[in-house]
Amino acid sequence: MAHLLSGGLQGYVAVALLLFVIGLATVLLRRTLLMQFMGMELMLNAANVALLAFARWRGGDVQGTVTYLMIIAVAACEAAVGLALVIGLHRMRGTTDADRTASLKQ
Amino acid sequence: MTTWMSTHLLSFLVFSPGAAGLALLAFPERQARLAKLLGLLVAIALFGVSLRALSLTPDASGWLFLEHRPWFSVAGLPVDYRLGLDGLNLWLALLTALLVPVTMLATWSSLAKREGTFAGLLLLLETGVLGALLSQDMLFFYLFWEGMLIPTTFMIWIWGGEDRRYAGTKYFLYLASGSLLWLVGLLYLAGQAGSFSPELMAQAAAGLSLHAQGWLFLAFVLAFAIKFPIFPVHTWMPDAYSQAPVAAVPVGMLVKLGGYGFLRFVIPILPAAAARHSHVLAVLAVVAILFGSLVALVQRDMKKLVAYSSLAHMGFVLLGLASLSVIGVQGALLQLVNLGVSTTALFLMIGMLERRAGTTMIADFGGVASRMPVLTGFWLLAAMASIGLPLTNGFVGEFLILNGTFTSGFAWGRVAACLATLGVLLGAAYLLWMTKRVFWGAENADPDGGTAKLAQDLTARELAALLPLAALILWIGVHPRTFLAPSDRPVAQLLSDAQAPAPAAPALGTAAGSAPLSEVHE
Amino acid sequence: MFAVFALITLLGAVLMLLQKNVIQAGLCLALSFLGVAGLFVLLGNPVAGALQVIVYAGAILILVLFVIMLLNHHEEEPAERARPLQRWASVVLSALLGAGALALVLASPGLQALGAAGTPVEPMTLERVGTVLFRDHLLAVETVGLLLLAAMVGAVALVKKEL
Amino acid sequence: MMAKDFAALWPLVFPAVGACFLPLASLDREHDTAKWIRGVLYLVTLLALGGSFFYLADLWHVGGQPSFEALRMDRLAQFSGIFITVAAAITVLQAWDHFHQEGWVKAETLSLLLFSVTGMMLFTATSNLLLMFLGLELLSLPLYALVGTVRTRPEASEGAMKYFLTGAVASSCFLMGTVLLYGLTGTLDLSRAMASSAGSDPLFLAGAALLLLGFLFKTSAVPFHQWTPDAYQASPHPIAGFMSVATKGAAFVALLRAFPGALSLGAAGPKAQQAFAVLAVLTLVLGNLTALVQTDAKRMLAYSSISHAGYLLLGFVAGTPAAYTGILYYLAIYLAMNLGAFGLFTAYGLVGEDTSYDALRGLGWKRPLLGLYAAIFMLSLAGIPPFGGFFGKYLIFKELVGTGHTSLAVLGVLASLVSLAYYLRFLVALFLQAPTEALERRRAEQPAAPAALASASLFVAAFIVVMGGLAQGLLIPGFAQRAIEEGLKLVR
Amino acid sequence: MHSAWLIPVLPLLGFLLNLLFGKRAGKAFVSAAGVGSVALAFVLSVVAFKVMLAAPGHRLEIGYGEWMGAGAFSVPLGFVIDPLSGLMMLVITGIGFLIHLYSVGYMGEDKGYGRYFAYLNLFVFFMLLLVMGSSLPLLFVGWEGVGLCSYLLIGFDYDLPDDVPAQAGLKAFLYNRVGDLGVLMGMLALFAAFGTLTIGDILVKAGHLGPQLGFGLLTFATLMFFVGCTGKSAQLPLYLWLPDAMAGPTPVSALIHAATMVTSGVYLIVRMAPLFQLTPLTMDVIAWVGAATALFAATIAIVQTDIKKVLAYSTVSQLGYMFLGLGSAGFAAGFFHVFTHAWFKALLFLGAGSVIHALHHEQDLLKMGGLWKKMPVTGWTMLIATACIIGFPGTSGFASKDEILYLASLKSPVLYWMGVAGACCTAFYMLRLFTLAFLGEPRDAHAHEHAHESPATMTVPLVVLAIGALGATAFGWPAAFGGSFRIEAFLEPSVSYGAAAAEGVVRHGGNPALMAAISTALALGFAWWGWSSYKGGLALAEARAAKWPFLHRLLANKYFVDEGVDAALVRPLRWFGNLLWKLFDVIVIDGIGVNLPAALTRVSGDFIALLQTGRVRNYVLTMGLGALLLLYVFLK
Repeated sequence: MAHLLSGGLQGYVAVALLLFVIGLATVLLRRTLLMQFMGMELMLNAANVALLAFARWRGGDVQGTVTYLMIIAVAACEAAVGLALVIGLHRMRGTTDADRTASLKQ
Repeated sequence: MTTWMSTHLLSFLVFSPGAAGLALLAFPERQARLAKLLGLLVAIALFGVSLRALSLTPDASGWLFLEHRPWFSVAGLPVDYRLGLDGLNLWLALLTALLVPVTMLATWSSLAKREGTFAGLLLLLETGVLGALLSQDMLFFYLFWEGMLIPTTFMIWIWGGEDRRYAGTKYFLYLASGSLLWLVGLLYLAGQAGSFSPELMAQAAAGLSLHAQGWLFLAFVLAFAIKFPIFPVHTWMPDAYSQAPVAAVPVGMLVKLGGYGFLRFVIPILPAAAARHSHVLAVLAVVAILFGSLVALVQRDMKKLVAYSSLAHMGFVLLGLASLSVIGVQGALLQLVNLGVSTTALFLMIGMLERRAGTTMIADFGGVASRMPVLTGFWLLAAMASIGLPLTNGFVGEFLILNGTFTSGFAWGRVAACLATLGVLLGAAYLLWMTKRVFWGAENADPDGGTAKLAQDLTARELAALLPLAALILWIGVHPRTFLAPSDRPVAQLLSDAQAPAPAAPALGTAAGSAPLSEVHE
Repeated sequence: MFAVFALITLLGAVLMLLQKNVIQAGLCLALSFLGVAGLFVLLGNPVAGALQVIVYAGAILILVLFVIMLLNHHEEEPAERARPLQRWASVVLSALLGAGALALVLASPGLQALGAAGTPVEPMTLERVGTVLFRDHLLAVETVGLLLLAAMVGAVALVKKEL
Repeated sequence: MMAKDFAALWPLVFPAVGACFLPLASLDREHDTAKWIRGVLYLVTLLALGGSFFYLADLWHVGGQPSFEALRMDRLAQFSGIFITVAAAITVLQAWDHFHQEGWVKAETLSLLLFSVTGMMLFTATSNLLLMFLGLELLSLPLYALVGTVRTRPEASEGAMKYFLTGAVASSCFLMGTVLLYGLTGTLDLSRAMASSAGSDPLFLAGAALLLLGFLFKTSAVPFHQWTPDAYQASPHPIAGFMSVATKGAAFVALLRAFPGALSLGAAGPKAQQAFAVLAVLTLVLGNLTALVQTDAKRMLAYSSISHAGYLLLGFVAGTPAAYTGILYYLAIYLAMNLGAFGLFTAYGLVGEDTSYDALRGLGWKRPLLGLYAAIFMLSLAGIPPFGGFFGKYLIFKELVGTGHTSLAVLGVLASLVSLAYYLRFLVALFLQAPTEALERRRAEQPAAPAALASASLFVAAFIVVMGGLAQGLLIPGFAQRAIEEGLKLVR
Repeated sequence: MHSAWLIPVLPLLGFLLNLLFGKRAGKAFVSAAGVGSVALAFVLSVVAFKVMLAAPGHRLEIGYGEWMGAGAFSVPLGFVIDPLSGLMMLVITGIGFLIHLYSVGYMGEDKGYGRYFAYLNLFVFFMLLLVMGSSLPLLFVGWEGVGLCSYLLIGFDYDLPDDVPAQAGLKAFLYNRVGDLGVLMGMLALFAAFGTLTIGDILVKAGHLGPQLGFGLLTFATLMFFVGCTGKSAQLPLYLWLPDAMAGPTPVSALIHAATMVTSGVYLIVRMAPLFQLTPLTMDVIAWVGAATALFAATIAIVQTDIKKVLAYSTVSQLGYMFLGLGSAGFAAGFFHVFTHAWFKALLFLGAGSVIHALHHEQDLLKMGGLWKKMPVTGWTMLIATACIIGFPGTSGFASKDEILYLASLKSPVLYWMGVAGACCTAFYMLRLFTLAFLGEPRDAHAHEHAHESPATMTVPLVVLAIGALGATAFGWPAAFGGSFRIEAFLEPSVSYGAAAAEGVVRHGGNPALMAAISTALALGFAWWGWSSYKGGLALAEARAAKWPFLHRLLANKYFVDEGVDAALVRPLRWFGNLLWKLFDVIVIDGIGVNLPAALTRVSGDFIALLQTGRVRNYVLTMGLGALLLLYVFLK
């Protein structure tokens, strides 16, 4: 357990995975769409942490950073579309509570 | 044209009705009469063409006509385009071609709506039935086998009675359930054989364990038993028949495929299993005969009554097939033709009554004979055929079946035959009792009842529809050899290939005077 | 140092998860992002660290907060119904996944081998990134361009008032 | 670089360029765009798709192309390219009518569609994980927007939101999987990653599982399916059809590239196959049973599209080249029949959310030809011969039985029996149930707008379905099988 | 004699003509076609008979190729004319012709005139097929065909409001059908035993066998054949249909239900005589059933009031005698009784018909009386017939019945005494009938006033039949009374065809004269009693009925057999059918087997649909669980 905290690769990956799980938990536990949205951002970020950690231990692989660049672009795109959706939904329904937008079911 | 026809006769017969049918489906409702007329002309013309089959002579392997070419092949499993006409399906195919125009004529004015669609669906059905009858490749067969459910279901749906939605859907699901499970067995066997040709499948099946053969047999029989239908998987039938007065006839057109398929495919492909399990089939057959007859006895609706009667008749067919004897199988094959003729005639006539009276409940009628003497005459003939009176078709079939069963050499043969004869008695009971209640007696006094609405006897068109059937009833009854001769060799061949147990030799007096006494004490 | 930034990252994330107020949650998220940026720097990748601060903490979060302000919903709406099943199932699932993740990390021989063989590397520079980016990943760059445009068109299609 | 080196890229360029320029058309335009402009927009879209299609069709005669970076225009990619462009073209035809009926004709819609098409092609034409991820995003993001594009419909944004949220979680998982694979193998190329020695590392396997999740989400396999009915119901009919066909198709082709093509190399292959078996069972059971009880026809089609994913997954369980051929063939037929089925709503002029069975009552007789198409599509979806749908199931079941998965095959046929019940339900509504008086009045008051292009598209679809039943010789060995053999380099 | 096919085909032609044109063409056409075809058939039959007599072995076999067949089974289409079938042909066409002629008068007013003759002609056709057919299936064609005609003719007045004829027709057909099943099973057994169904071949093959003991195929076959006979020839327990069959027109009763069809059972057994002789068990059964029927039916006839019903029970009873004779190995005797019975019973029926015709379809004996003066011809001929049937010495009935009783006495004294008891009853009820109808005071003045002698077309047949009834003795007269039983020798070629050694019938011992004397004396005594009981009207009879009410009710209600059958068979069957349908078919198979799985599928669908809650968090949770599942599969 101790070497998880010593700044080795395993530590980074562990942090990344935990961050991923916390993001997922946010999506699962919070009703507010914006919160869930933030949870998703966390999940993407978790991937970034793992990615750059691996890249570091792969001899400073530049591919990692390049991929990272792509990922933040994707994150931005998702943010744009996601926020637009939240705004649209709020306009239509007057709520940003995910549990209240459940008219399509079964 | 003639040269093309002389090499593609079967393709033409199978596919041209479907093409015409599709075209008719696209006719708008306001031109229904035209569509109907065109449909009739096409059907008659096709029947005419189909008669060419009578002039064919069998080749060395028994085919009257064979079209065979590869169709497609995936992963080493070829599917062939293979249509073949031989003695087994000759009469069934001709009968199918005949029944289509007959049905059209008989229902000429009884459809309240969408007459063109009916003609179209009927022609599509003809493609399905003929295709299934003539296919000699299992997958190719399966296409028609399953595909013919489509037009039939629509017929039940569109022209059915109160419960038509339930009946139609039930019909489709019921029949599909059997054939879908069969498909799995078929694919398994095809995988073993590397082909869908029955011959190769038979070879492959022979190499399988008895256990595996038993499962395959179950899968095969289930599909055919449902189509037959055989007790206890028959419950689609009363609904389908009674909900679809007009469409009952087309339904009748395709039930013969159950027996035919069993004969054509199950016996040759799985002969060992068929012989091993024949007693099960025989029990089912006898139960079907007795059950169908007893239930028919208490029906209040003519259509249901005839429906259950056909269950009993199908029991005879199965009994004949299960006997695996030449006599029994020949009888079964003839009985399939008979059903197509006499049960169809009965249904057609019930339809004619229904068109006039708007009901098919027995209690609504009484004394029909005084209003419609001609119809009554035809009815009596068809009823007698259905009962199995000699000189009608029913007798020959039933007698051969009973004979084949009795002498089949199976331990159950004699008991089954004797029990089955009870069906002959009950058949007379329910059908003539119904005849009495519907046709004899004083006219039903109820002004809203059925009899009061029977204004007119048969029309010329209805007559034209019934006459060929009546002629066939008598022809088969008087001169059955016409219909038995083509299948003599194929059936014998099929059963000897299948290595069915040899029928019991006559117990007494074969060798003149030398029969020992002990043989008699059985 | 790693432990500190890791702690900041995870703590920020957990805090965000637990916040009632959306704005505060956003700020906690920013904290977490900053922790991630710190981790990147520790990994010898200042480029990524800078980008993390600029793009994530800067652009994306600001966008989120902006939307929050726009919608004027700072507090979570009251729940229609308590959904204990959803809650506890989620908690259990997350716990399982989290524990599983740690177990996986510890149990993975590949990871161990890779971590052990790690050699110190020189810090990442923008030049290297740029070179590789435009030499080997042209298609990806173009695709990301398309993606951005698509997102823009999509966002506009979804919310533009006078469309 | 020679022009030839771009050969692999060209199919993507057509839709991408179209997508980029289309939005310009509606900038600064008033609400009512002139009809000719609308026409030009649709024409341009069709041209973009057509250009790609014909280029691909041309390439098909040549064979595999040299890669452009990690973009591989091999036969499998060509297959999926053709598949996607045809689906999109049919969608565009239906969209013309549908959006006119809805009164919501926008250039953005077409642009988003083309972006999505580009993304799908990219997704299926590479084994580079980064490009795959980008392709996945490029196909998903426009779709999120497309689902909610008709903003006047009250449920549009809800469906879009649900799709987005679940989709984003799924692509995060995909990404995490990608990163883990990269981390443990040092390469972003899937084939090489799979072949590497780290193949049995638990973390690697976890990464593979997460990656698989990303694919399965797009194929809407149970339990990653729950967005499907909601998103389909919320979206405009043609878009729902497009999503059900093209997205699923692209996901399956990508899965083919990933799994038999690459994953089978390592320890993850058998595991994946087990997972496929479990998920296929779940998908078949849940998809069909839920579809059975739907009261809304469009929702029923959504669940049916879930269940079709189950059949396709069965093909992966069988795992032979013939089964993969079957999957591709199934997809090709599925394209026609499902787009046809969804197109019926457009052709019948149903607008808004009212797609219940009751809204369909009696429509089968209004226009007999459409009724005929409907019957063809539904029966083909149910796998009734002689339509193409049967042969798709045939090819897959045959391999299942041949590889000893008889019980799965039995489950499959039972599932298709259940499916028959609900497809017949659709036909019952069309042909058997008389419309209620209220419905008659409403139809009289608001006569359905003519939908000539949609009807034409239905004809094309019906033609493909019927031909799929009669001309397998063309489709199976000539098209699907070559794509598998020469694309995946699998010899039989 | 290749043109023998004309004999059956002529009536068939008549049938077709009358069926197709009977309605539009006039009465003359119908009569010509109907009567003429039978007359021609009769002429041809006579010719055929003569040719047969000239032929070696008195046997003509005419073949027309194969009728039906499959595999080893083949049935030729062929006719056999030998003494047995030749005589039957003569009876059928001869008496048939007379009855056709009689019908011209009797049915003259009926609206279904053409239909009537069509049916009648068809009957003759089938009956001829029955007797001429060279193989059992062909015989069976006729066997069932006559049943059909019987059905059609009994229900001839199908539109009567009370349904009686239709019901009676149905009943007749069904009871016959039970018997037909017997024949069918018998044929199956014979084919299994011999591999052929051609009668000649069977008999030849059987001829090589000794008497069979135990219950083998042969016994089964012959027993089944006898079951067929009980149906067709109205023996216990299948006799029930025949009294009801009187609902048909009277000439039909005469032809079908007295003279010809009902005797086909006897014909069958005589035809297969060598086979039956091999199976002693069957012979015993036949004898006992015959004797029981003879007695049983005779007792019922005593109290019947419908003139035709009396005759019907009388027919049943007489048929019983025939079987008694057959069972006692007196094939010729049994058949001779067929022959004599054909004459006098036809005569009785036609006479009764004449009475009924005169009284405007009044059939109740209690309303008749005093017709002797008004209808002399009918009266005299009826008297002759009555004398015949009660076995008045010197009549044909005496000759045939007493031969049977003699043979029975050789088999068992009990059989003999049963026969005698039946004969006594016969004498009683016949005199009762005659007295009530012709003697005494008219009991219905109105009807009596309008009564008149029938037209010539009706009386001529009566006279001819009366002559025949008396003259039939020419064919056989008991040796004990100085005659010779010529018919026995005449039938010998048929009865013992194929038998290796003509073992003949045991007819030695006993005292034939004494036997005849006892039975005749007793019968005459009862005849006198019958006459004396009714000569003064009904008072005496009513007093007796009052004295023994139970017995009277038992007899008047025919021992409640109909009711018993209804309660024990018909209703349970219907109940069982309903049970099978409603419980088994609808609930068990369709409900539990079909609809329940469907419903369960649907319910589980409903349940699963609840998982789709519409809340997106829930969807993600499901995905999370799915991820867990995937991870489990990959990592396990």
